Amino acid sequence: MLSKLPPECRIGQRKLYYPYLCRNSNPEEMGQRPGQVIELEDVVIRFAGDSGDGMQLTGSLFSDAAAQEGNVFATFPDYPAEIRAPQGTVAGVSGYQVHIGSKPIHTSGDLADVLVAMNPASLKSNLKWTKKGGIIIVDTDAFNDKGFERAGYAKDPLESGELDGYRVIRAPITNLVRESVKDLGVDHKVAGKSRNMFALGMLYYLFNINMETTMSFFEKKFRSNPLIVEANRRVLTAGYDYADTIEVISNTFNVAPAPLNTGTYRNLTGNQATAWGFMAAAEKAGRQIFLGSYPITPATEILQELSYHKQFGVKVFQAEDEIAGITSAIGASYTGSIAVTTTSGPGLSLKSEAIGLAVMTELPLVIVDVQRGGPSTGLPTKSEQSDLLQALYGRNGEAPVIIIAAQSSGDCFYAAFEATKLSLEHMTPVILLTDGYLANGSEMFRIPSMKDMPAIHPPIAQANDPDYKPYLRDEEKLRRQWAVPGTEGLRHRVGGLEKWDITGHVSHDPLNHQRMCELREEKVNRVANFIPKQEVVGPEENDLLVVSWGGTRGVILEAVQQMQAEGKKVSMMHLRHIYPLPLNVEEILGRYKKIIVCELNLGQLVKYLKINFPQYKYHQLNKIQGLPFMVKELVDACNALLED
Amino acid sequence: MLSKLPPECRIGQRKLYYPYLCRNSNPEEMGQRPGQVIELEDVVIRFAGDSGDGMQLTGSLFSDAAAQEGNVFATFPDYPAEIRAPQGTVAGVSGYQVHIGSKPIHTSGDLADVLVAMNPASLKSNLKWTKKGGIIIVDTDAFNDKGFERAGYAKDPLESGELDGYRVIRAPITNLVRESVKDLGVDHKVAGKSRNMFALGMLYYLFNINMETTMSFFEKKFRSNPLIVEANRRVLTAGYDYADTIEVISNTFNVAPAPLNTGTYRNLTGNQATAWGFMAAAEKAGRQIFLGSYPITPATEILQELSYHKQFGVKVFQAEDEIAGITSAIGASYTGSIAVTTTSGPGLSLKSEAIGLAVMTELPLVIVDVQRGGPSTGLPTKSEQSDLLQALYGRNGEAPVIIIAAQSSGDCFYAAFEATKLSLEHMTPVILLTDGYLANGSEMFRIPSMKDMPAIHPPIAQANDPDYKPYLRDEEKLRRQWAVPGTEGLRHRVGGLEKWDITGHVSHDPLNHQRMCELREEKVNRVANFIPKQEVVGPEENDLLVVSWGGTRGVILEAVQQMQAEGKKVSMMHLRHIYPLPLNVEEILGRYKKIIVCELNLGQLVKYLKINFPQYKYHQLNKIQGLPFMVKELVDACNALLED
Amino acid sequence: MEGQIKTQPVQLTKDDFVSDQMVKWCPGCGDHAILHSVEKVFPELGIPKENFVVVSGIGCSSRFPYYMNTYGIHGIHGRAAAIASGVKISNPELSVWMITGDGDCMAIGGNHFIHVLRRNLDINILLFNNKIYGLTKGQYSPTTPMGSVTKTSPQGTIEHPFNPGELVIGAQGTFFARVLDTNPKMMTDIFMDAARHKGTSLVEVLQNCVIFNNKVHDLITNKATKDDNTIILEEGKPMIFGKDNDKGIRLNGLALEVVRLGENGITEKDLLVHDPDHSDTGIQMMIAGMTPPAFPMALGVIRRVKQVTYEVLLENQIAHARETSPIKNMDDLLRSGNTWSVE
Amino acid sequence: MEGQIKTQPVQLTKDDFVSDQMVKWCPGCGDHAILHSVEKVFPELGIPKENFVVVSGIGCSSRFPYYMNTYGIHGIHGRAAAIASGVKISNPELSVWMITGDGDCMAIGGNHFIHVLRRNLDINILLFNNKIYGLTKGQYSPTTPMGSVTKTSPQGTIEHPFNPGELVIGAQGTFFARVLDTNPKMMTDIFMDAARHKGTSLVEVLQNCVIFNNKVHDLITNKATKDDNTIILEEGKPMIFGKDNDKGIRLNGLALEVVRLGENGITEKDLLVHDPDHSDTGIQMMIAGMTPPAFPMALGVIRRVKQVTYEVLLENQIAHARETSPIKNMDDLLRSGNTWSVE
Ligand SMILES: Cc1ncc(C[n+]2csc(CCOP(=O)(O)OP(=O)(O)O)c2C)c(N)n1
Ligand SMILES: Cc1ncc(C[n+]2csc(CCOP(=O)(O)OP(=O)(O)O)c2C)c(N)n1
Ligand code: SF4
Ligand code: SF4
Ligand SMILES: [Mg+2]
Ligand SMILES: [Mg+2]
Repeated sequence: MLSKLPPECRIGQRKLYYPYLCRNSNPEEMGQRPGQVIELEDVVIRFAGDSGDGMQLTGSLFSDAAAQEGNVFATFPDYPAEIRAPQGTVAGVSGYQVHIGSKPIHTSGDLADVLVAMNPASLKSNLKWTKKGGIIIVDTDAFNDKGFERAGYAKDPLESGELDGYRVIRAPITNLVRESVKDLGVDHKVAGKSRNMFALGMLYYLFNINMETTMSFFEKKFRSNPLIVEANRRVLTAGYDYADTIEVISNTFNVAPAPLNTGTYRNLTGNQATAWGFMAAAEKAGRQIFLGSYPITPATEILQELSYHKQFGVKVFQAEDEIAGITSAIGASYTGSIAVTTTSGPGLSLKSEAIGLAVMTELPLVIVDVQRGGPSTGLPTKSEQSDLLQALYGRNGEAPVIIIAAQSSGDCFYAAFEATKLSLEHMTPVILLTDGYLANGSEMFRIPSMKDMPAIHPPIAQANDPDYKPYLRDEEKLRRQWAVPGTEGLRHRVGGLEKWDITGHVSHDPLNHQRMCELREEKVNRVANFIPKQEVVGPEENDLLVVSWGGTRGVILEAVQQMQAEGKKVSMMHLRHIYPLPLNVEEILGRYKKIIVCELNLGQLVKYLKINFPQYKYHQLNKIQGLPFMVKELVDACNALLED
Repeated sequence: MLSKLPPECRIGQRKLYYPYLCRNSNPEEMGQRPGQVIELEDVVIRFAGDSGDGMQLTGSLFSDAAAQEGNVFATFPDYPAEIRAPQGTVAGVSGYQVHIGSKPIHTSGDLADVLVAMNPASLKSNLKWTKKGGIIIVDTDAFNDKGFERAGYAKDPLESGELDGYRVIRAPITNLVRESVKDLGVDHKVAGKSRNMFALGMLYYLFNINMETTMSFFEKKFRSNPLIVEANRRVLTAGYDYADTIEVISNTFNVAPAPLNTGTYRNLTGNQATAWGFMAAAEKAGRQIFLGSYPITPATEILQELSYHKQFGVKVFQAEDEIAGITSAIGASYTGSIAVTTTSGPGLSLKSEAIGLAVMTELPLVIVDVQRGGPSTGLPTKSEQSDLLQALYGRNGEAPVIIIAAQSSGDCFYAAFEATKLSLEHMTPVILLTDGYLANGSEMFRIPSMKDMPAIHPPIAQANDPDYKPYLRDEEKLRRQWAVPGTEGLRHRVGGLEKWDITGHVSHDPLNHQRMCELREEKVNRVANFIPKQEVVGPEENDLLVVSWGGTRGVILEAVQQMQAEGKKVSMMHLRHIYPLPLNVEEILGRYKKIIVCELNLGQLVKYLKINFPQYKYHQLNKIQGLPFMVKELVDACNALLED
Repeated sequence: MEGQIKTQPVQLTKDDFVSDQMVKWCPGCGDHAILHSVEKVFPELGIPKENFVVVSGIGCSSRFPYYMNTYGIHGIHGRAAAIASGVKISNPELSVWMITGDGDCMAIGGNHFIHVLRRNLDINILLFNNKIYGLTKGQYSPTTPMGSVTKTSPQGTIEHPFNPGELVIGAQGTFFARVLDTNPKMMTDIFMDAARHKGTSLVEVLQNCVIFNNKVHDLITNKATKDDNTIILEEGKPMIFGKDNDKGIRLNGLALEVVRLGENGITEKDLLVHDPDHSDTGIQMMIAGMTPPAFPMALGVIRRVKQVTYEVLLENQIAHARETSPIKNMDDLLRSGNTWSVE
Repeated sequence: MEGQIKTQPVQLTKDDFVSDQMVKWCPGCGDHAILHSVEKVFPELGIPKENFVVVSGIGCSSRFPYYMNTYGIHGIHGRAAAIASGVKISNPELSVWMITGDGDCMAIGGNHFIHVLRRNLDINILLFNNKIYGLTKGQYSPTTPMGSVTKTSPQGTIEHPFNPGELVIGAQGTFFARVLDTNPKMMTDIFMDAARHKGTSLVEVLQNCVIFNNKVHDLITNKATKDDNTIILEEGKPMIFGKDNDKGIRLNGLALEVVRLGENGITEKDLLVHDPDHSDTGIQMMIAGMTPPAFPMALGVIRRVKQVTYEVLLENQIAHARETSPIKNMDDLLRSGNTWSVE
């Protein structure tokens, strides 16, 4: 019953006191409630409705509210490929999954404990993502013949028996919403649009979550229209009360607050975190950001986010295509900006020629690839670890660049920061790989203090330096200096033709070419001296090492921890630095009897590992379905290997 | 003295009888000649002069003439990066190397036995490519102060002692040319332009080569201007006579006719051979060629060559850029043409997104990449094995395509033919890798008869086939059918979004995506059943296996044969089919104590071999200087390993 | 002549072209109306149904080929014009239709767009101009009016937009017309005109994106304002417009001017007479550039000039080469020029 | 104003801009003369020498940056306009010059070209139009006259070429001028005009490639024919030309016409008066399109209209955001909106 207490009485993890609508704080009010409150460690809720039903908003309001209760969370939206396919069809269903927990969680969850299905099509396309025995909340008003037909149901699924084994909560939501706002005089459309809030209210009741956060969201969001605020409040409350009244479920649930490190937290999607990471790096480096980019799913939000921050002097150039995006960034980099370009797989393909130019000119540049399902246009709204090999090798000639792969939505912030730092300090392009899952997903993000972020020192050449030579390198990092137009005494030309060592003039000299190819490679290799050592989760020697990279860390960690808890001899090595690899990776690999590499592709990291460490044998788990791994899949694969 | 006899008396390898200017057929005329004729197995001649001096032409006339003598040959031009840099400067030097032999030769040779240097700059930049002790022919009229200054010589190299150890033949060519044509009334410019023919005449004397081929070239080329024909004849003869007279070299040389397979031969550059290979495939398949291409060095000549053959219905679309080149080809492929696009490294980068579209639509398409020095614009006129990894992995998502690498200039014909055949018969894009060295180089090409070339049977769908389904596959090759617009009853749509198996509709289904990714890969893997088994030169088991791919075959073969002749336990495996690899490669690799992979890059094939066969240890020889291997470098590397 | 679309009497109906795929555009999207118009036009052209190819790039609009039961390619973003060029050159007998959006065509695809126009391949291009990137959810496009607030321009765009008509004319285009998604009759008429034009015909359809740019064309589509803000061009007719047909366009010196009939003695005779076939670009450029509220937006065929098409010239060259070349097959070619034999 | 090139009194000479690299163009190539003119213009602009950036793509012409002692980028093929945009946006105080060829700019680079024009960044573009791909040795380009025999068109090209001036105007360009590589005085004058124009200025230099397209501009450059085939435009002056200054251009109905002064009573008054600042595009479009022998080729500034530049608008938005946003640094941002604390 913990969450029923006024917040200030709860365990010491909350800062805010919620004055409004602490309606559950009076135990008396709960006198009629039949059931007990079941404590859960974590719960997965999936909101599903028509594209226009606002499921994304509903989901994120839920996770915000749960966070205020002290829960940790991770979320993932599941957009349809179409903007708004015909209403009521399966093609038009939009989903949003929220995982909340009382202990650290790392993914938005495998299957849902609770499915909210606003119409038959949502049920149809989401039932497979719902646990057998789970709760399904449906708006019965939408379960009519028209709805069945559009969804492709031959008969009413609520009656056909196919939901046997689930706990179905039927609510005539559409009508109840209309009822609840009828005396406000709002029109049908507004009422229809707040159906989701009714469902949300039901969930708040079901999970004993305080409604204050959501209420104050209404106030802010609809500031200019008090009527809408009131309508939403009423609908939310009506949902809550309805759930309280109907007694369909004999109990409610509580997810206890999680023991979190102290600090201030916020919700951040991966794309937002990426954008913010760049801005943090810019502040630390004291240089302006230039983003040259062209919209593409699922990377667009980075571009959008950065365009909202002109107060930091961020310059966003929405280019005519991906090539203009990256080449304008190269121009900006030459001119002294922190140059960034963002895209997804097909766009990375288009940028590949220009990445070579950045390699040859040895200018800093961060290329973000938010990976999605390929090949070609592929599955644009789905996630995949599709571009590791392209990032490594997708260019003409020998064109090495640093590669970093973010490992969670929140880590996108740190990965973008580090990518920028390495790029500036080593004078080389960096490819930052994230993916659609990280990008659209969100999680609790512990806010760092900028003073704790590392300093960034690009090698800016000084005006009139008599010793300045465009391609003269320092001994430690082999980087050249950055001489910015406008600086007196440093005029020089760069370009894509091979450069003479030191002078930077054009050179066709054979031995110079070999030397420069080797220098460019060695410069990137030496970055290994400036990145953290690789860490392992679990024992340093063991029967099985699970190897992974990028966005799959959360689920793999959950699976490994689950196996470890079961006493399985499993450790985990998750790679965040891809090229160069941390210096100790080779040695780590040698300490395990078996190695399994788990990837959401047909086996790209495993190829790279074979190139680097052919002495080891690698087992593989590859899934390429536009979906994340499920814990069970991972556990099954590992167990099979352990028993082998 | 063999070549001094009238051709019809010579060993039975010539078809033609040369009536004209058999001036050497009378032994009396040679009475005064002091020295003897030294028989050589092979000889390497390097012509070097200003970009405007016509060295390319001179070299190819020489090789044609030698071929008529029954020699085998291989040539390689060495263009400057600039069209015509300032006269007399090193930047403006253009070279052409010819290797002729009396036994099979496979390269244009390492160092030159004879250097023709038309001016000081040519000497300066080419001396390093000339064998110590070799012959150097110079036009002393061009060795003046102005010439030295432009070439950057502080003093006259002919006097400075730096040519000690070379056999220098000084000829006041400019003046002698003027003399020889003065009574013809041709102007200075024409005279200046035929200086190269004087040098050529000298070489014909030196190597006892009949001048007829060249004389009849004059007649054809300058048909409309008899004066020019006569001037060139005179100059050529003057050069011949001059060499005959000066007695600087106490002997002449002869390279005996080579024992060739019977047949008709011609000279073909690699780019020409590539173009012809496509046309041959088109004839066999009975379909028109569509080439969509954008000019780029060193691939442009394929585009040029194909645009000259409209009599075969070849459709050449010179596109606005590389992307339009390939996407127009995809449109043409959908429409039933044999679709080709040609480019070099930077252009392949630009095409990478569209290659994915061809993979997804499962349409036939041949992409030719004539590799050049990278990264970025790099060394555009130099050769490099720069793009193997890009060809394999340079695309978003899992996008497998067949990869074939031509192994000699003449093999470009067969490789283009085979690429087309596999592409059409397996309904998949193919990347054909050649390189600048093959492309510009030429060699004797034994003309095949079209009736001996294999048939090509693309899986054309039949009109009104009731069973037609866009993505239905056959069992053997897993290819889908090719339904061409204009055919009744087969209307269907293709595109870059993931396809439903069989129907080809758009699909976001998770399991279908995995299945389709696997099917596309398996389709390409099965091509291994339709390519020849890998061959090995030398013993089937041995101490050392030299592994190579693409354009380096010739020189590596020479090196290996030389070592084998010396009794070294060396075999050679040259890969022409890169993806899929022939089925027996793995087994072959296992039969050698040591393996060395020789590449003109920093190690791309070796990465690929580690991915495929991590069980073996690979030594490496990597050269990345815009230059081919030299036999000596290879032999040294192998010997070091053998002795290790 | 070689290299041209073959027509023949065929009896087709709209149903011959309706595909079995679910149309997934948003309810209310202007694309639906355009689709209906195209479905009406195809059966009227006298072209066998298997000779249509519909090509597109990527965008909401570019889903179009899936909704037409023809041969079709849903390409990659921006490349439809190049793909369509390959189709048309490959087989000039096909009727090739390209569907594209303002982003697909004028952002990433700008280069292929201007080149297909200057080459004048006989391709019909329908440009769905909703002045926004629909599929990626609402970023400004190269045709978005300056100052517009969109997802990527919180303070308003700072880019001067393209006017598709002006760009077409500047790129040597031979046919340009403009229609509204709200006027089905005019769409079908103009699509027919486009189909008949031998050369690249570009029809700009001002299309409403209800979700991300609703009412961007409101001034020229809503009943109250449209008549005063549009002018429907008719060949050979004076340029009159307005609710009461009382306004006209005339050339005053070097600039266009809106005048009121009857005022200051102005009569129909003073007005410009529309001539889409005029080979000079000047006036057509100005007509294409007319923008409300200062001028009415010109609708209908603005430019349509005759010029030989690329594919006809190419087929001619091929025919000529076939006739004149002594080389008839590969065996001939291989043995042509300098060869030598070993026996 | 923010976002603009800063000038200050600086004493520079040609020598300040001559680089130490060997100029490697062919002897006789028109590029040499253009280089000399640019070397003369830079010191005259009152801009500190370290504030020049010269950007190019790939092609013979694109080697230009190596021959100027300034900051410079020799980019990749076709992308100079995008690179230059990045430079200019990054630091609007720089004087940015882009050098490009007809292939670099209008073939592979066509898209960036039309976009930089419509955005109106203050960049000076010199387009070296030799109507051929020089560096790749003689294939036709998008400006090669139809029917030309080149390395890739043995039977003559079948593509209708772009007219750069028309494309510039169609793409919303604000400045277009045309000069000959044979007229150094006019080059320097016009380059100065281009530099002074705030916005994207495009100068088409008709340049001779002696090796692969020699004399393509012969009619308008050789002494015997040039006066009758060119007209030098002067602002505010009637359009007169011809060896004997006896011919002129007038507007006849909707088309231009060449007239002879004195014939049929025609006087200077009947002629068009050149007005590059006229905001309407029609006449400028027709002037840009004039082609010998029917018309003289127009030289000089054809269009020059004032319009705010992209970088000025951007700097204004940034200044406004800095002033008005309550968020002053990353710590503020990180703590903005919904947050919660654990203590
Ligand atoms: C190479 C590539 N870049 C970017 C995208 C993302 N993208 C898809 S459609 C689109 C723009 C669509 O706008 P428009 O062409 O106007 O079509 P609409 O959706 O408005 O009909 C973009 C940017 C992509 N699919 N591929
Ligand atoms: C991506 C790419 N494609 C093609 C080329 C080859 N290329 C270099 S310059 C050039 C055309 C040059 O023509 P133009 O721009 O007119 O310059 P010019 O040499 O005539 O001055 C081409 C096709 C290249 N370098 N890179
Ligand atoms: S997002 Fe806009 S353009 Fe796309 S389908 Fe919906 S309404 Fe139409
Ligand atoms: S090839 Fe032509 S354009 Fe290039 S440098 Fe030579 S003359 Fe100039
Ligand atoms: Mg649009
Ligand atoms: Mg050119």
